[in-house]
Amino acid sequence: MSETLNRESLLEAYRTMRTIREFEERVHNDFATGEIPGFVHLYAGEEASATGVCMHLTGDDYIASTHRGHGHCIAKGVDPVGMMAEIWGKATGTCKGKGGSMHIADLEVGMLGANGIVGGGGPLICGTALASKIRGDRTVGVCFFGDGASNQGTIFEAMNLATVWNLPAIFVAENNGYAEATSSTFSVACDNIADRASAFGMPGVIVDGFDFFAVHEAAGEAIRRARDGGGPTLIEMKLSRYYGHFEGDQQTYRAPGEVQKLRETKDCLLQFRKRVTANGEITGEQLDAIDAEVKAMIDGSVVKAKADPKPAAADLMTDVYVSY
Amino acid sequence: MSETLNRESLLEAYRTMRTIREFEERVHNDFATGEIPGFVHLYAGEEASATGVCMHLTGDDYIASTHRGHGHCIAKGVDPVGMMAEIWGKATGTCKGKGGSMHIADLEVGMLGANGIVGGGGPLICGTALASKIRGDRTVGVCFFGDGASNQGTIFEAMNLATVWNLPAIFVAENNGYAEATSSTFSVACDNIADRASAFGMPGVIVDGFDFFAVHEAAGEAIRRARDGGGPTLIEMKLSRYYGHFEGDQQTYRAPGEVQKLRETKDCLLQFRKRVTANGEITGEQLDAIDAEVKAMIDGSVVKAKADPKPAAADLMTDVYVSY
Amino acid sequence: MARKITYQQAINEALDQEMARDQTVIVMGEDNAGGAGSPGEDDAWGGVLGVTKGLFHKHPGRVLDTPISESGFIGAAVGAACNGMRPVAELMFVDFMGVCFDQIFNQAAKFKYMFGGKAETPVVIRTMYGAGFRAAAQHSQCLYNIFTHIPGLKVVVPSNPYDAKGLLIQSIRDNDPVIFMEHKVLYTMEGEVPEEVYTVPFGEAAVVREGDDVTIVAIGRMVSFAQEAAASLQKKGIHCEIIDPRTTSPLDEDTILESVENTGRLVVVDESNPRCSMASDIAGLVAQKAFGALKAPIEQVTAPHVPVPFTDALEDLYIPNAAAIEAAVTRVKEYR
Amino acid sequence: MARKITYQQAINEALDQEMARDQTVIVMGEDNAGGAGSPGEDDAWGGVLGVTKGLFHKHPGRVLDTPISESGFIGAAVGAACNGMRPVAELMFVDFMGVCFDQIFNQAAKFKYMFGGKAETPVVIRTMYGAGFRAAAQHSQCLYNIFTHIPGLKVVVPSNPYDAKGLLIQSIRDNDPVIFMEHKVLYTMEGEVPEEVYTVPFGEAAVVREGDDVTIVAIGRMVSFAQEAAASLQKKGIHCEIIDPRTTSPLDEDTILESVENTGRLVVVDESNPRCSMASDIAGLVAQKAFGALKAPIEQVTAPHVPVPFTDALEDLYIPNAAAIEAAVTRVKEYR
Ligand SMILES: Cc1ncc(C[n+]2csc(CCOP(=O)(O)OP(=O)(O)O)c2C)c(N)n1
Ligand SMILES: Cc1ncc(C[n+]2csc(CCOP(=O)(O)OP(=O)(O)O)c2C)c(N)n1
Ligand SMILES: [Mg+2]
Ligand SMILES: [Mg+2]
Repeated sequence: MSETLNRESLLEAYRTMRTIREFEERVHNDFATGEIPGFVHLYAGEEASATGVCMHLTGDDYIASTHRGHGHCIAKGVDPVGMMAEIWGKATGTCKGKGGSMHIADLEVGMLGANGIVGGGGPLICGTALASKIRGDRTVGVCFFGDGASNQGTIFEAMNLATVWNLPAIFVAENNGYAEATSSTFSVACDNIADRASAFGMPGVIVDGFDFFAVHEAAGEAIRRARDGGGPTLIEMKLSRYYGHFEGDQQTYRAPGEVQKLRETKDCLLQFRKRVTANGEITGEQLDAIDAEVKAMIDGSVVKAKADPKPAAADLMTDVYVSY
Repeated sequence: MSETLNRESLLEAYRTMRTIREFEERVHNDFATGEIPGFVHLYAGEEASATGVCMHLTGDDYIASTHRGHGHCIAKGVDPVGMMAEIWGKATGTCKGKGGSMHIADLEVGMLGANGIVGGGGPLICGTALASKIRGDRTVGVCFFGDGASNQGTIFEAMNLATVWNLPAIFVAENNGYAEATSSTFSVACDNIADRASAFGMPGVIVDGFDFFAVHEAAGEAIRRARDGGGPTLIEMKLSRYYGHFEGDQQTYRAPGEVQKLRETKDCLLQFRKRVTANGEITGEQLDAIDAEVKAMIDGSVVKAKADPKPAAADLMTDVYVSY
Repeated sequence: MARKITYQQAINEALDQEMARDQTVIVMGEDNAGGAGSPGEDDAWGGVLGVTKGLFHKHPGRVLDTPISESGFIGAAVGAACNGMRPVAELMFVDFMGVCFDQIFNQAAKFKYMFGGKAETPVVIRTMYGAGFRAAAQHSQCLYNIFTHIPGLKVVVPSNPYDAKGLLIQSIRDNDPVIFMEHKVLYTMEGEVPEEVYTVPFGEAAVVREGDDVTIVAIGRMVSFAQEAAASLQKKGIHCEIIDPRTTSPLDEDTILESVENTGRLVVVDESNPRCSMASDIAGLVAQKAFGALKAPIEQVTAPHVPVPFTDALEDLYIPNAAAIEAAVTRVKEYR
Repeated sequence: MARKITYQQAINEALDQEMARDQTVIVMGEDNAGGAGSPGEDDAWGGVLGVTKGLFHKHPGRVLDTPISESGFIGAAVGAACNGMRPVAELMFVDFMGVCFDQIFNQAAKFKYMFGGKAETPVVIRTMYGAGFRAAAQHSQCLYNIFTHIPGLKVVVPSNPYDAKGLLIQSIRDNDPVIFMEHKVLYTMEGEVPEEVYTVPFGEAAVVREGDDVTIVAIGRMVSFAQEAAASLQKKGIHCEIIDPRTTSPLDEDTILESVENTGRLVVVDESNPRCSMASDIAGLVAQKAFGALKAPIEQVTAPHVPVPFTDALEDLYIPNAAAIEAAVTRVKEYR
């Protein structure tokens, strides 16, 4: 267990993962009632990845996220209450209701946005990292992307550029096995996404993305190297999503029982709980208490989101240069 | 020496390389007089690559080329007389004077076009190869591209797609060390472009691109495998261009004497001549005779190009669907 | 009574019938089967909204899933078109054109001209457009004006199931690259569609409603809004003629000009952002070629010059609606 | 007498002065230094036509060569703009926008709106456009209409050295993404340019010539052709007012409308292809907002709806010229 993970950090990590899980389960349930508009892609199952990476980051570091962005947002410090209001399309949302699930961003905490364009974040994070490098302030940029995105030209170009410019950038491929209904065994022409690192002159690491501790350690090393001027790293997280590609997906492309089995054997929260309570450092009751607090907070966020006002008509024409 | 290279083949190879060289030297000289319009990128120095690859191809196989396309055209069987007229902007040109140096194409001989967009040919050749595969006719597609292009997203995507679809496609990276004034040691984040093959699940080969025989052998193997359904290959040719990026380039980014040394020690025509005349199989006189024939043909093409008419005004509006 | 099917079914049927008729027609796109390499169903999706569902098993080997590499597979469709195929490639949302536009506008569109007539590129790019799904700024755009600007491309914007089927069959048979724009909100629209194979020709507008007072030219989903407005205006004694261009390139100029020669008044309705739009294109056309007949300013009813907002409260304001059309028609009718 | 320099030098000077003033201004693009990793000179090129020449050594560490990865480095410029920089990225030819448009129109342009005002993206994309270099179909397009269509982007089309400098400085200081369009044929144009730093504001058209008979709105290189035509028409007693919008987004509608209110006649000159163009955009604007003043059809003088041909024999016919403008003005003037 890395030295940075004292008791307090462990509780924080657990709280973050639980917050993501609770947030997503809640959106899943509320979507089913038909009240939540648009396309929603849930991160449930992948919590250890966002959490283990973002624990190494400060508000001055940047991340770029994907269509499946809720987990990255929460882990990077975006307020879940504002996020819930955003998903419900309310004026009090993180983006005033203008962005929605696929475009939650908060630059004040270094969250450069979920992204509706697969692979869109790769170049962007090279840019924040370039600024870091020019200023010499030891900040870094992390680009999260999926197995499907790993075949997009923007991601390849970004990885090459990051090495060419020796940028403090970390590429985190979250390989959950599917891009929509298409298997990564089909779409990725080599065995592991991490194997592509050498094509771009950077180290590549494969990590069990269900294991918070493995994620935390691998990310820590990569981020440290980047801060020290050692350049980019590609980390492949092997993990899974518990729900469909988006809400409404029937998932007939998956094997029967596939998710159930993972939930029972690999779940990041279960594994974490087992490990930290094993030596008595942290008790099950402490974790239960966090669960309860998180649940109350998320419940409250939904109550508030439902009650909050929608944007006013005038908001249609603000936050953009308008001319015509 | 591969069994396919009988005496006749050797003479044919020499004639092709000499034709390319003569064509390019002539365009170089005529450009200097200011008579040739537009941007012209010469292939002189790289002849062994186009020739050694295209000797394995028939008119039903396709190639996709680049802005530096004259050599690929000639090797694939496009008529140099039409090409010269094209470069001079004449109605008798391969493309009626509408395309110019950067857009010479002749689909009847399987030449899918020079391309003004760096990396543009990668996806296209996946397409011709997909058609080959669906028809099952054992034809293949070859994409030529440069070291600079090797960093373009389209090329990465195309290599991945070629493996995913198991296409009869061959990717030929002509690494001449520079993309315009930028060194490939800067722009390519790994040591060799061929090292990228594993990231796309295909074999990668490094070939001395000055050595016609090495090119011929490597290309033969890759093309045979593709015809047999064995999928794509990436071949990196290490070679050099003798002239500037385009005509007019002062090349101050190159080392003094860099080209001169290569011309004297590595030149593909010199090497070829030395090797085939060494055992007396072919005599210097035979090659000299080819040189003379080629020179006469190219001279004639210029005389004709100069005399030929330009397109008529009405041609502005043909060869495209027009509506307004 | 004639059979009624949805816009989505009409598109599926057109693909199915053309694939059956012509072995060179192939279909490709992200999850167009849906399930490549997956342990479960191998045609689980049939496209993100199920438009290509069922084709995978009916036409073995000719419906291809692709990696998320739009430049790669759209370009491959173009290359295959140069080598004897008639590919129908799906760009899931037109908003994604920014990662693959080069293969469309610099390659497919220009080959024939650049190569002096030596190439044909019979490729169809099917793509979903339009607002109304709460899909926000990167999944709701129109963008057909961008394709319309490009010489060498043909652009098709069916407004109903009948046209969708006939225009798609025409698109597949056409020898030029065609951008086939499917409005996501129209997928569930029902209409009479013959089971037999038929084509709707390019460059022939439909006069959806006849009237002598004001000409309305409306595109895609806006046609039904124009009809709604016209029905309401009828009650107030204002008789609108509604023209649906059906293809923006080629554009049936004659039908539009003739109508304005008769009515002297024009409202153009275009869901897209206003600048350099189809609305302005048609307004400019009429201001040049039917000026003598014009009795009033040409009104353009479009979305505002802002991205598409997520929340329904704003998206509903963003999309041009029947009330806005009615107001514009009334203004031009009352203009003195 | 005031100093004369070229359009190209004016651009270089603007970059130089802003880089000196503000350390967050960085310049990047293919061979913007020219020579990265090469054995010879490390700033061998200064851009493909030398526009950024000399900046590399004057501003160490802030002029970056890039791999040929336009999505990568244009997107990086956008990302850097979100993190405190003011990047000026060069898209060598605007024709290459097809490989990187997503980072411009879905990312940079939309962040502020999508994020509810939480982002600023002060990025400038300098790019070369236009025909006349015998550079053929993939290196000669205009395409500013495409950027003008997109909400969130500002689009600048300087027609002379003075404006080029002042508008570029304004572009760098602006907090929105700006597309700065440089006409390659204008690089050698000379004009009076103050040495001191100054800005030319966005959305303020220049009235290049005053006249009461016909309004000509001309864009970029077309301004000088309009002047040529106007000089010739003057001799025939036809007095043209020439308006150079200088920025197509924002567009100075008022100056155009006021002029047409006075002249009643309009010719729009746009080098680009005609469909959904700036020509149609301005024609549509006037047909809606100054209709009452119009005495004649609005003429659009544009390139034809075909790709740019290579050979001079055809390219010279492709490009709108002074004679075409003169003919159009004469037609609208004589219209009854
Ligand atoms: C450029 C682009 N192409 C396609 C899509 C549609 N799309 C959205 S998510 C997705 C699958 C992404 O898969 P992956 O990268 O593995 O992420 P995951 O959904 O598994 O988290 C696709 C195809 C898109 N949004 N953008
Ligand atoms: C998409 C795109 N970006 C940039 C250019 C400008 N350009 C033309 S050739 C070239 C260099 C290409 O280098 P390389 O691929 O190594 O080929 P080489 O010229 O060495 O044969 C560049 C940058 C272009 N034509 N297209
Ligand atoms: Mg995935
Ligand atoms: Mg090179």
